[in-house]
Amino acid sequence: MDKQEKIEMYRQMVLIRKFEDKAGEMYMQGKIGGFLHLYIGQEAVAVGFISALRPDDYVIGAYREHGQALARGADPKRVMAELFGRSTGLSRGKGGSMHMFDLEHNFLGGHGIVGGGMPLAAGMGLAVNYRETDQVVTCFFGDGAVNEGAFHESLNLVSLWNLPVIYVCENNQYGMGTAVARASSLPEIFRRAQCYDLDTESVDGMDVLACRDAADRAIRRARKEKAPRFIEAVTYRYRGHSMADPGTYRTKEEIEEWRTKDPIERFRQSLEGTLTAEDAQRIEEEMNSVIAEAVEFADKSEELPAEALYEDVYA
Amino acid sequence: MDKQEKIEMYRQMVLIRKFEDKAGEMYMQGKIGGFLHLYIGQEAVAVGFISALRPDDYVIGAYREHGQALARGADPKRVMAELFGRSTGLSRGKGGSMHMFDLEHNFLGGHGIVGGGMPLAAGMGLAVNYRETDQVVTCFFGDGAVNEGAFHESLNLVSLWNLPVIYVCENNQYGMGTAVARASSLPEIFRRAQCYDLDTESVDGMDVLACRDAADRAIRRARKEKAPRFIEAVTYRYRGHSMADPGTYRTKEEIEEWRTKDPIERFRQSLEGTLTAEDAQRIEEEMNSVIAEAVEFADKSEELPAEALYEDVYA
Amino acid sequence: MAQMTYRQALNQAMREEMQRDPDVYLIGEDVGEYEGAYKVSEGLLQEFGPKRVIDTPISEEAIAGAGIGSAMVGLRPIVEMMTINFALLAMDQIVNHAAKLRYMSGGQLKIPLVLRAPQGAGMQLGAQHSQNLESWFLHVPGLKVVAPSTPYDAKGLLKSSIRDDNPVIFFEHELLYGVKGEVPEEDYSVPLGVAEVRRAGSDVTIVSYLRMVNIALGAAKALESQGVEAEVIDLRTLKPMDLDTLVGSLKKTHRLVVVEEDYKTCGTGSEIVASLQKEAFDYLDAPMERVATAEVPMPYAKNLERAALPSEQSVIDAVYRTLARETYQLTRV
Amino acid sequence: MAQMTYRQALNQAMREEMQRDPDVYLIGEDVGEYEGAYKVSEGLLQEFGPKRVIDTPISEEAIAGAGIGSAMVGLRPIVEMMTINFALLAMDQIVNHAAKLRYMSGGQLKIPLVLRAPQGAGMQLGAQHSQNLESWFLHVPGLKVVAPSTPYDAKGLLKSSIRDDNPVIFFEHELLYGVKGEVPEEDYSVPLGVAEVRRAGSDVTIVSYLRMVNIALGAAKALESQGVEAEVIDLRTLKPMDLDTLVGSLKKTHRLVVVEEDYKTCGTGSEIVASLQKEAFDYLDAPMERVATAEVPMPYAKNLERAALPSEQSVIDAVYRTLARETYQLTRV
Ligand SMILES: Cc1ncc(C[n+]2csc(CCOP(=O)(O)OP(=O)(O)O)c2C)c(N)n1
Ligand SMILES: Cc1ncc(C[n+]2csc(CCOP(=O)(O)OP(=O)(O)O)c2C)c(N)n1
Ligand SMILES: [Mg+2]
Ligand SMILES: [Mg+2]
Repeated sequence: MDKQEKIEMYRQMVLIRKFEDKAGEMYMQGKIGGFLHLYIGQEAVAVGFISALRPDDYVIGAYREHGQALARGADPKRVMAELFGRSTGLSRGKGGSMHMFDLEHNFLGGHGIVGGGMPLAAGMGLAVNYRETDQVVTCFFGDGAVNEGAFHESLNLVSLWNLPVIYVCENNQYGMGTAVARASSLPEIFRRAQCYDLDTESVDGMDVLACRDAADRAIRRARKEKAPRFIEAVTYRYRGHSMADPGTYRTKEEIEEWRTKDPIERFRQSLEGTLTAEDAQRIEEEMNSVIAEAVEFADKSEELPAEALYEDVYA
Repeated sequence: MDKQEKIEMYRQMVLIRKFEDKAGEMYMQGKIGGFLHLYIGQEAVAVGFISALRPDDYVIGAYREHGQALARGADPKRVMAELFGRSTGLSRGKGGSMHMFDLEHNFLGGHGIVGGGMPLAAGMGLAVNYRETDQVVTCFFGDGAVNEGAFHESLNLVSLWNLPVIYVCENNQYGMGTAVARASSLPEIFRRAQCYDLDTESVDGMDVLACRDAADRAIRRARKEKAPRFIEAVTYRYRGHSMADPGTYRTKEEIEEWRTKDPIERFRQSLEGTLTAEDAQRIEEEMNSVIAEAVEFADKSEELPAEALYEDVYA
Repeated sequence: MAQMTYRQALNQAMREEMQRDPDVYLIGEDVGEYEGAYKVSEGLLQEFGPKRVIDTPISEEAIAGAGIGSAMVGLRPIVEMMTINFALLAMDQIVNHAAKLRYMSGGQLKIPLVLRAPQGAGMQLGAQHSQNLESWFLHVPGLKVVAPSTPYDAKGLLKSSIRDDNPVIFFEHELLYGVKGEVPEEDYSVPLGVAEVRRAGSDVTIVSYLRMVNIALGAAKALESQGVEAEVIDLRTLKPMDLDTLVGSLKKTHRLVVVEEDYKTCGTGSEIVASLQKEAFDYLDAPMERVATAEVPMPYAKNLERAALPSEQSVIDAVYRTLARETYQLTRV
Repeated sequence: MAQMTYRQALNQAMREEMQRDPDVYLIGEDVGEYEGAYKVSEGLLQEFGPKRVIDTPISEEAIAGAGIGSAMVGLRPIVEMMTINFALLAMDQIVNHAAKLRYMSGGQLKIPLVLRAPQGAGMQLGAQHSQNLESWFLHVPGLKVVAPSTPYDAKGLLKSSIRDDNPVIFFEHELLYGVKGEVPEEDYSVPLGVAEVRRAGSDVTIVSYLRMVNIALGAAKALESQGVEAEVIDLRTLKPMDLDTLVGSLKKTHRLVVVEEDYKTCGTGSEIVASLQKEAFDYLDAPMERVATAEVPMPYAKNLERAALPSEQSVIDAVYRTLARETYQLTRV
């Protein structure tokens, strides 16, 4: 990876962080409705994994997917407009926070059912092999999804059929208020994938280069050898599960402890020499204006007219 | 285990074999309708595992469950009457081959949805712990069920909550026409259960004493320590999946090969000295008349009257 | 009588039934430590401990199945589905098992289970989190279906549901949890299968349940000011359905509007209308009207979501359609 | 025209569409080597190979999901559910994903998927294997629902379904597979959403679909000998529904009976009756009747199963109920 690429990754992480901060703010102001699940703290995972992909690869996420959409190249303006429920949003305002889709960038959602995207990813992997291309599919989901039947059926399929699917479990320690050890019979999540005869590993999800490295390896295997892989990225969400979560199930100390491993700060430090303080400052400012523009764009965009209610049901 | 107990186990295996042979015959004569899944070849599993239980333990099976019901003490007359769809049947003729229930013997079905009984068994285990008794739950299902989401969710639950449930997978090599290796990413079925932090093992399902031994060990752990266990019993069904199955997906040689390991014949040989040829002959004859009586009973029994259609919907 | 919210009423019902009967327990995602996604189980873990208030992994099929299995051997589970949308992952357990086990066992088993779930739209949660599926459950013999609109009924019906020996699907509404109403201090229950006339009237019958009862009442009030007296009936239980009360009302009003938040096609209203056109054919002076949610996956955008849902105006319009008919006929005569 | 079975017609439709379009493939349990639990996919593995005829583990949720996922990126899967009863394990994928993805993505995605499944009772398969769930799918915006009764329609509608860019739930009936009928040699398709009048008549309209069309036709024949001329309409597609044809018929007959193998409560018939009482209020001379399966989990015993299912006699009785009404009114006048 060259210097420029690293700086670009850093830029993306800052973008996501700032985007999510602003989204939280807009939610409090009532500009955004529904559930809002912020990605703050987990930026290294989306950026590390997605930066390793080609444009023709497929990416699919769950409902905490703004960061993934942005890392995949979705226009922050349209992501914000989606949150505002506007016609210019990624999904015309019909999807909202949980259902961002950007086909132009092969970003296939945005899914609100825990584990629901996993079989879909298997299907995309099947399509890749069907068409005999060397694309790969990267599928993100949380530690909670590991206990759904869909997880099990999907892992068995991709292994049995040698589908080029990389399953990335973002283990952020909680599924809503339930700590991993209270939900999973084996608290080391990657071990839950060790009975399907596929590659598994655990990676530091607060370290973007570690994620990128894991992604590179997984992608190589998947592209060339059609080998699926399950990767646990150990990470943390700084905020509540959603904006409504009082977060009483975890301590301030725990949160503070994780904050000391902040993925952006850590990456910045590791980039010293490559990324000067001025560079960092400049990126900060750039991103501030990108976000400001996004909010302005969203705010100025029209809502869909009422008739549009009936559009997009059938092709 | 004393001599008498072993002879009783032998008796049960012969009973099951003869019962199933007769059921197949009755099906061909049109006395039995619906699907009929025979247990022939697998007798050692039901008898080995169920003989180790106490009357107050719970047993639950799938749709290939006649053998389990009989091993649990269900009256062959009522099992046959159920197949004949008569009011005297275990389930008043409303269940049929796939839905035998015998609450008197804590035999809790008889379930036609592949994997469907597994969460129910977890619930029974939960009830046992709730009531603070030392009962155990034994749950039978096939190798095909291993790929259902229900398998995964159930194994996680029983392990996480330390429920006294013994899951017995009867790996008879096929789920309908699909060989295990074509359905399971790991063909050694017991390994599919090794990511839930519970005891797993594989046992020779054609050897009734091996099954019994595995059951004894599992039950001891479950009763005293509330430890669940997953046991693969490697076995074979001699007949087709159901009476409708042409069975073209496997060779005659394969079937013959397995027949040389016949669980009844093998057990009889191992009992030489304990079980004389005359004993065996006597059991044979006894069982013939038990079956004949069962058929007669079933045949003579009444159907439910049409009004009974509306009974048993609500309590 | 005490004033309390729908949420508190539900909480009390569970608490009192758990106090009364040691076999009653609560199981579901985040029902314990988190006290429920909608805080309906507040304080229950503290009072009853983890044996009787059970937090689960995110495993809807196994949660439902474990509840059913425990009911097969005599416990009386209250299964909370975080929302009904996730019950789609548990349909096999609910429909193929809970509803059928008694029958398939020839009456040997009973399944005294309550599956509680909030449903409905109105909070911009998008298509996967805003469904109403009550008609699916009405379609399944062996189940009962309950859908209270007030705190009083929420408590009284939940108690009856818990005491019932059959699997009961108990619908709650996300937008009702905070609604207040009077609830007696003393123990009471509301029987399953009995509708309630919320407002008497002679010109038209408006039938509804759950949150839509409030829309219906709002519409009735507006209509009153325009000289139209609407009778508003709250079904409370959807299965078994109290058709008698509806027929009785129709005999008086000769006109009927069903208001449901579910989709119209094969919805609860379809059954009501289809039944009544038979049971009350001679009393009908106009086609019955159904007001329901637009037949689209629920959009996120606030304006579209609002447009999709039944409103007081859409109920009023429907009432006028039933009346216009009379006007028309009167003119013709 | 060739005589062939419903099974063969379905097989031909798949074969021809797979020949025509390399993106069409078949996936399901035992569809390949075993050639389908009901042998509908006979010879397809041999002709198209394991890439396009895919045997799966018993994993309904992932089977449906994999089909949907492949459709999201442009393939055109035919997903065979061994029977509709097992689709209960895939409801989340079908309803929360296939039906909603286009809408949630603001129209970016299309899901050209056909989910084929036999349904119905009559073979003593018991409660978990004898269900009819079509009304559940009618209830879901974003899906289409097809239910052919003849080999001709089976082939023509399956072709249209495969070519359609939306998720189509395609119901087959276990007892129809062996039924023969005429099927043209040349390529043809039957458009979705168009009902067919199977028999003209002026006294009463009998509406049906799938296997019950044969029961309706049998009843119509018996009625003819008694001087009653029944018009029998085969819906063929349930969603979108061809109400126009039904209204047209009602204008002539003024009486209607729906015959469905599903349960009555919130069934397909409830929607038909509820819609028609509005669309054709003035043409109705009698309450519409619904003939459906007894509202019990399907029993195994042959005599009980037979008693539970609609029969020609139960259709005839319903027709007479609609006519008795006329008699009564005529007497009164
Ligand atoms: C099938 C299903 N069950 C429950 C929910 C409600 N729910 C939404 S998010 C969530 C927790 C998921 O946790 P995890 O998978 O760890 O993802 P995270 O939120 O931590 O990113 C739950 C229970 C849901 N959306 N879907
Ligand atoms: C959920 C579900 N899917 C499919 C079926 C149809 N089916 C019945 S038995 C069977 C094979 C099951 O194989 P296995 O679990 O190995 O049990 P075995 O028949 O060998 O005893 C299948 C696919 C079913 N009954 N339930
Ligand atoms: Mg998490
Ligand atoms: Mg098997």
